[in-house]
Amino acid sequence: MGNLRQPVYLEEKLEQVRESGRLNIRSKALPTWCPGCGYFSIVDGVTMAINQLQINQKDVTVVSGIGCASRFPFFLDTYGFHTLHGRTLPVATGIKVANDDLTVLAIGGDGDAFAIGGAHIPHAARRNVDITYMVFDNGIYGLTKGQTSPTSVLGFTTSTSPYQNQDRPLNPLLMMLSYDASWIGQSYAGDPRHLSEMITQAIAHRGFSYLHILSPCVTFDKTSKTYSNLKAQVRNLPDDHDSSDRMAAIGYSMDVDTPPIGLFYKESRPTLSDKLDLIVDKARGRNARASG
Amino acid sequence: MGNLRQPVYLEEKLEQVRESGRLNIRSKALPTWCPGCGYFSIVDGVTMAINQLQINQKDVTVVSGIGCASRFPFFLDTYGFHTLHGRTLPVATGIKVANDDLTVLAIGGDGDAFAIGGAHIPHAARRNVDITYMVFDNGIYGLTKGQTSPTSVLGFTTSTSPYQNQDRPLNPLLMMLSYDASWIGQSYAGDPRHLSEMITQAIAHRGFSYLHILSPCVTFDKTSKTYSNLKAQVRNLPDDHDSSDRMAAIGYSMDVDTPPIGLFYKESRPTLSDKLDLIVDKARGRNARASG
Amino acid sequence: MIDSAMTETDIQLMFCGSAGDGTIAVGDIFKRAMAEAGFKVLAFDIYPPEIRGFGKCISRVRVTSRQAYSLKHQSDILVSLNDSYAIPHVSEVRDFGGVLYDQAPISAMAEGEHISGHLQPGQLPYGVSMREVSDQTTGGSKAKNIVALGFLAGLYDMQREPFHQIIRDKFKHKDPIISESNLLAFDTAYDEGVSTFRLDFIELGTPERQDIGSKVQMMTGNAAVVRGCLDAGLETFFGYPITPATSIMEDLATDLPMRGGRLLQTEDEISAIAATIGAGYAGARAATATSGPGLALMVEMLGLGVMAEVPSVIFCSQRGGPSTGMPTKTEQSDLHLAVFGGAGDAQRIVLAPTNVEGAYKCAGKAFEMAERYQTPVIVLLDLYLSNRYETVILPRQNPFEADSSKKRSHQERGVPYHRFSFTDDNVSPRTVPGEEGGIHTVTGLEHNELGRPNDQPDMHLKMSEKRHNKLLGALDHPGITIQKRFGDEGKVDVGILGWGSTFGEILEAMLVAQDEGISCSAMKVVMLSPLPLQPVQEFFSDCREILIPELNYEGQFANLVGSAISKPFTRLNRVPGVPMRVADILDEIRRLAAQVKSAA
Amino acid sequence: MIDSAMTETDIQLMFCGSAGDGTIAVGDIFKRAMAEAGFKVLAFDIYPPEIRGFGKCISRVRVTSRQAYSLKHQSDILVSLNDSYAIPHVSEVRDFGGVLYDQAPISAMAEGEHISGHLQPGQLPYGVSMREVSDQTTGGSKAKNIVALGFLAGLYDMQREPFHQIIRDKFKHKDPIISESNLLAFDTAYDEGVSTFRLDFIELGTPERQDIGSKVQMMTGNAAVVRGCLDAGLETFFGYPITPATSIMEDLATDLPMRGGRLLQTEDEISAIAATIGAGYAGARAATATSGPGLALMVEMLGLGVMAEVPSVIFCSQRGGPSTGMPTKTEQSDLHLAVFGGAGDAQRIVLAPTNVEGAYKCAGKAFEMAERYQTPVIVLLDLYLSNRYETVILPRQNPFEADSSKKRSHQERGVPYHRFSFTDDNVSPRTVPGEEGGIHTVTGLEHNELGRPNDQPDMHLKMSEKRHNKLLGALDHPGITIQKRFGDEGKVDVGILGWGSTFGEILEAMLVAQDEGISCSAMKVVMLSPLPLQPVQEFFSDCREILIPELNYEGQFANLVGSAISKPFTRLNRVPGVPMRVADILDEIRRLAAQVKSAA
Ligand SMILES: Cc1ncc(C[n+]2csc(CCOP(=O)(O)OP(=O)(O)O)c2C)c(N)n1
Ligand SMILES: Cc1ncc(C[n+]2csc(CCOP(=O)(O)OP(=O)(O)O)c2C)c(N)n1
Ligand code: SF4
Ligand code: SF4
Ligand SMILES: [Mg+2]
Ligand SMILES: [Mg+2]
Repeated sequence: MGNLRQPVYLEEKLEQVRESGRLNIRSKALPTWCPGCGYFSIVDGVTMAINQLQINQKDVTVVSGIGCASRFPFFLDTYGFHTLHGRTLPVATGIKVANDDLTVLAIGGDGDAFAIGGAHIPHAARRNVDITYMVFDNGIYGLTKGQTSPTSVLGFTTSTSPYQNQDRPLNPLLMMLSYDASWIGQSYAGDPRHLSEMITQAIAHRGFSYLHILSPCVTFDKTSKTYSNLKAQVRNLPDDHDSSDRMAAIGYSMDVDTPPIGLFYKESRPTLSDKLDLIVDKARGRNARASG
Repeated sequence: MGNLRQPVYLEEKLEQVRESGRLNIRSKALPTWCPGCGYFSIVDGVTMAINQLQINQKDVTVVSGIGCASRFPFFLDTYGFHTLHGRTLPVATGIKVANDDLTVLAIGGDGDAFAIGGAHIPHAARRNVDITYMVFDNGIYGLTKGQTSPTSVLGFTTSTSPYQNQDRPLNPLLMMLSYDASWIGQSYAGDPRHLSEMITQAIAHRGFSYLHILSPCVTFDKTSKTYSNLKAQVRNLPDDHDSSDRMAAIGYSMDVDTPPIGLFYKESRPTLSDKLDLIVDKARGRNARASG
Repeated sequence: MIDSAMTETDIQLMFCGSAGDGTIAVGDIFKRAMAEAGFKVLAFDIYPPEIRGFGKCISRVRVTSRQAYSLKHQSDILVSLNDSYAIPHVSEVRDFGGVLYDQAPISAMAEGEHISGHLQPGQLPYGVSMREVSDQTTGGSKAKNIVALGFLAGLYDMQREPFHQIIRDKFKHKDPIISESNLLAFDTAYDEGVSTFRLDFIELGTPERQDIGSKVQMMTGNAAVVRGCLDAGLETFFGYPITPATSIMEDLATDLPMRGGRLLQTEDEISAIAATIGAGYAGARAATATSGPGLALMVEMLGLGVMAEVPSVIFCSQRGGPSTGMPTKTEQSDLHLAVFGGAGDAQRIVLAPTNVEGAYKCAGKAFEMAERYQTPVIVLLDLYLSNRYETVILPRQNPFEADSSKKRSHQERGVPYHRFSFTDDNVSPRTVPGEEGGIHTVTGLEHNELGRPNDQPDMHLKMSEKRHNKLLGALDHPGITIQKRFGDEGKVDVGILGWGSTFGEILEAMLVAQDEGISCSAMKVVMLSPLPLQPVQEFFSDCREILIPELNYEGQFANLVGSAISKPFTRLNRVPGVPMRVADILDEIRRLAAQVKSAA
Repeated sequence: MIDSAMTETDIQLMFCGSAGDGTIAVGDIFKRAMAEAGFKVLAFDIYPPEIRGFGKCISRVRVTSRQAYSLKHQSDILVSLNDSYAIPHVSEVRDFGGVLYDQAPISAMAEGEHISGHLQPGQLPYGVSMREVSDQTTGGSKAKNIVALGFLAGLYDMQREPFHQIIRDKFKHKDPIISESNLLAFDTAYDEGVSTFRLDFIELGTPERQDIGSKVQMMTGNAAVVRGCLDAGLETFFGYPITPATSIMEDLATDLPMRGGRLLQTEDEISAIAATIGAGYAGARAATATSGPGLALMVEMLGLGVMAEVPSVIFCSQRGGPSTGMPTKTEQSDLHLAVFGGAGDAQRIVLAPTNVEGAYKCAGKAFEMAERYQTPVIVLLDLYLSNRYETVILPRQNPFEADSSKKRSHQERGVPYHRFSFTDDNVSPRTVPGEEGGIHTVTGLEHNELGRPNDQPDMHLKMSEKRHNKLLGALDHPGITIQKRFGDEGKVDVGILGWGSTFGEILEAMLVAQDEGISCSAMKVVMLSPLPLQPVQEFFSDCREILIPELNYEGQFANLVGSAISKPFTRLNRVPGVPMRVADILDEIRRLAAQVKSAA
């Protein structure tokens, strides 16, 4: 069955990583992604982070929208909710509000997040819902076969921009900074070590963590956010960047041509659950006063 | 009919302003707002701006969502579309795409804009749709009688936050800056002169203008964004502020305790219609090449 | 009525004035006092449209000794707090009914502007010195409404005590002097009332004895929903304000945290239902509340709830439509959307209570059903039911199951865990995140028993069957009335089939028709999806003619019935924005009865 | 067939392989060549689910001399480009049909993996040296599909020229050597085919003469929609990608700007419909395209379109549901949503073409109707219709009106301008921004003739009547078939009522049933809202038994019909994700016919 050689290869790779011991939380489902897609290394990064943080698989819930990126939950052996296009965050918020003990990862593509899902991000961020939101940014709609996305670069040609994209892409990191997200970082699929390190930190952060992951779509983007282009552009945030300095973070976020990777900003403040607990306390206190 | 004294007063006021000559574009409909609501001076500001810019009334289309603020179109004698809660911008975009010759004003409250309408703002801004978007920010849901809004301040008590609002308000100006809006300003209902001056500038700008208008809800907010509080807080942007300096604008936008009013940022770049025209040119060029 | 030893009470009052006149407030004091006195109360206020202004307010209160089902179209007494608003309503006062008004409102009132000139022959004018007494007792005209109330209470020899108590309560957060001066205003007017001539046509009897042992409560439909939610153990609520559902969230914002629950005002309705479904997936009892425009935004997510088989409860209080429509008017026109809103074959459970007590019951049972059948459950209210007050007797024992979910032990479930296993009742045992050995992923894609995407013909067919058939179980759900027949038994000439709040008017009309000797019977259908087909079919067999009255233009319930039952029936559709007139239903019943007779 | 002088052609091919085998590509070359040669073509491809991978592709092409209505369930020839995928489809090859496969695929193929061992008695094996010839002629195995095609063309004595032309065209942007080597591969295989034994059961006749003067075109349903839009003068398009509607936007992205039109990919479906309605309000012909999940998001805004009486056109290509469902499978299950999706009584126009030509017609007419009746018009397609190819004859003269709106001069309109004036046909003359003397504000609130908010009972009733009654005008809209009856005339035993793409299968089944002597007739309903009630009623009167076959679980069209007509009928519901089997419909027709006979 010569034509099926590639998927067999993927199965084998799955076995390999399983055998390496660290990836027992990969599910038995074969990722349906194209060979070479950046998303493969993100699965690795997530499994490594979960292992490293020694979180029990049953306590992890992965929530996603719709898109290639959003197929993610099927490939992990954790609880998962593959929801609707753009609705990752409110569903994840509901899960976290219902059960604080869960580690909730929210995952979506750039379209899922910044086109159809755009209304939800400011609110998840400002409320400081204690979840980790990872957006896989390939600057294109992968699953629907290559249309322009809100992060497509100027001049990019796609099936819906046959005369080149004329709209400035959004700047997700700057937006997150303006929304008061309490943990903001960037990484890229070409650097698995950095990726798993950032994912680990993001999950470990108590509050809303936003991790922007640059990841090539090898099938529908041959010119723009390719591995080689990204590799040439990406650079590390300077060592001396102070992650509590919001203005500095804003400055770095505006450098879109040579995107810095690393931790942009981090702040410690009450999570949504903390606040809801406080409200319960107040209610009970007030109640006690009223009846006492 | 003693009980009806107040509406009669409003009618009279309407007559007064009509007689003053500058307000012939007020419609004959009686604003249904509470006496003292900040929105009255915004109507004045808009009519003055339209007069000043000598735009023909038939060429103005006012689009709004749902809320007290969104009742606006009924009180002007121009074309108007009172749409759905949160959908002001996409409807306004459709109108502008259909007819470039129209002056399109988009109007909404803070809830209409930043809660239910939040998905649309980044895109109207980055596309640089040539409309003027005015958000009347009273930090509350007026029409539905006083619930918390995304710009309600911390600690504010409302019918849905009986134990005080615990969530940080959003920072609309900073968000607009992060979205690449090409004209960003702030004014407040307590200063009609400033208001009409800013509205005039906003309409005159070619591209997406965002004007944030602080305006008290006298009925449902007795403590927070009242006239007296706003008056004490608001200050002018320094004269030497360079409106092409985005970083400086970002800095000022972060001063939420003493909100600066004036023009934060302004940039000249192609509007959506310019870009769509370019696409038509490219398409026809390509077409000519193909058949020629 | 006059014959019976213990006078039977049935009297309806109507207060009418502008928003600033304290119209709604005085209606509120009156109905509370009546409930306190032991009467049954049914009351409904009409406000001006949402935006603040000077619009007309009407508060109608019906006071009865036995349960009433609807407001009467004609009131016994009209209290005018603003004549220009009240004049158009004089025609709604019955013959020999009374009209109270301010005897000397303001000097400048023009000819024809005073209500006294508009009374119809037979209606009794009661000029009360409202402004005057108010001025004298409180030093201002704000207490005019209290003066009117006092006069009324005196006129009908009502006990002063309940009124005093409620007035005191009302002003308890203010300067005591306000409370005292208002009581004085009340008492002064009371004395005036006592000494005023009263026609015996209107009489307040003795309330029934309260020997049920539990305090009777007066509450609105929305308040009953809140109580139902709390009694059913609601844990999380996500909502976005919208008339007429807002008060559900507002009340819960105070009450839910007292019980340790969590409420979040979301950024829109899509997030509200999404978070509700998220919380439901995580195992919490979760709900949201909205109205038509919000429900319209929710339908994509409801489809996910159907496909992923996640419990959720959605309260939808209908208002006039389409679109933003008439936010402060009532209508029953979101039924199509509730039943059919969603891509694909996305059946869910839809319940519609017919009265305040039913709202409590449906609210609580909705959680049981959502959990048991793993599906969204929509509870359809409407402005009329959400806002109307009724005296209700709530069970003293919590009638709701704390956990209705189908669970299996780790062993019974087997390995790997088949989240969507095919079972006899089509419900698969469910696990929630955090549970050992129950790991799975749910999706809005068609899937196999494991929950993996699968779009093969057989699988889609079997899963479609599963999703639809499991809901049939709800038709036998314990402790809730799915449908019920009232009136004559067996074969009848006219059957009236109804749903939602309009069923009160239907019952009233049926009772009158029965009194007139018409053989008739009424059936309420509480579960609208899936339809209780067999009982409805039997009802069709038993009735020569069937009438379906509803407050919408398209006959939305009639459409549901028609698509399932291939027999003719008569539709009665009204869209006034206010409750249907009992007389309109009665006319149709009479017409159909005559038709049956003439055909026989 | 064999008797007729000029052989009548009806042959169906099926190419099956993996995504990498060029399966869809070779099907495409074949159908284009056949269309070029003058045959009628009907073709439908099945792709793997959305995400890129290695799934199975099937390309079915039916070639006929007279118009065919559907694909046949059994193909005449199966071309296997990947045996493991093709083996399950061997049963779909008819008796004495042929199966082409690679004679010597790879050395390592295990026993039982080769298709030749799976053929059924009577099926003809054609082992072709696909890989070998491909290697020899092109230096690689990529041209295996071309080799198969060449062999086939040779086997059936097809003209080489159309094939050559299309192959050349296909590779025109590549190195000429690729084109040449592929042509060589084709020719080599062609010669092999010519010299191979051919059974006469399958025969390619002579195509009909093309004397209509206009070039016959082959296009998909979505391409026809695009053509319809362009011919109707579409000015603005707003859309968000979603399978299977995406290609409408993709094609328009190229074509619309060529005509000076504007296309915007919006941030979501809510903005797409909102902008469409905005553009419609501003007077432009505007449209959007989506599928069920997107339509679910649009329904709130559609309600605004209904209430504010603004024209808009929405194409919805249905896929398997509910929820994300089966994105690459076909289904007819968004009908409920299209007709009933929206709060309140929000009727709109819903059209569903039954074939590619109809898609063109409905697309164009939708703009006329939206403008004329000032309403959203939803055109329901489905994946099967969107993606299938048919040879169609498009009118040479643009059949669509450039402006259908009801306009009045400034004077006739009067002052002040009553945007929602009551008129005989319930349509009010409309102005658009920029027009002198036509200033008005529209709203989703209930309103009076001026457009001012008004929620009084009379006004709401009159406006509800206006909104509903004006749509009845669409039932007589010129130049479009609202419904049509086929087959036997007058009273018949069995009537089949159908809609959408499934009507092709219905027609095929009816034709066979007629051949079998069954008295039957089929009616297609193109306008699903408002329903053409009278013709449907007449059809019910004419048919002893009525059958409603549709590709959904709940019988959504049957529900519509049932709610309007109180007569019994039979439902036939299938949800395989692929077109309905003609045989299934035929079985039901036979059963019902027998029932009628035995009752007689
Ligand atoms: C409501 C809705 N609209 C549209 C779609 C179609 N759709 C599926 S995924 C997708 C975009 C995917 O792009 P992105 O989010 O960037 O993810 P990627 O595939 O690139 O990982 C779209 C438009 C859908 N499933 N649901
Ligand atoms: C879809 C939908 N959800 C909710 C509502 C109810 N609603 C009307 S206005 C409003 C909020 C108004 O607040 P804001 O936008 O701040 O305007 P304001 O009244 O304060 O001027 C809400 C929630 C609605 N009309 N439609
Ligand atoms: S289409 Fe692009 S994003 Fe999707 S799996 Fe393939 S490479 Fe990855
Ligand atoms: S409720 Fe508040 S915002 Fe609305 S009109 Fe009154 S004062 Fe203004
Ligand atoms: Mg993407
Ligand atoms: Mg507000």
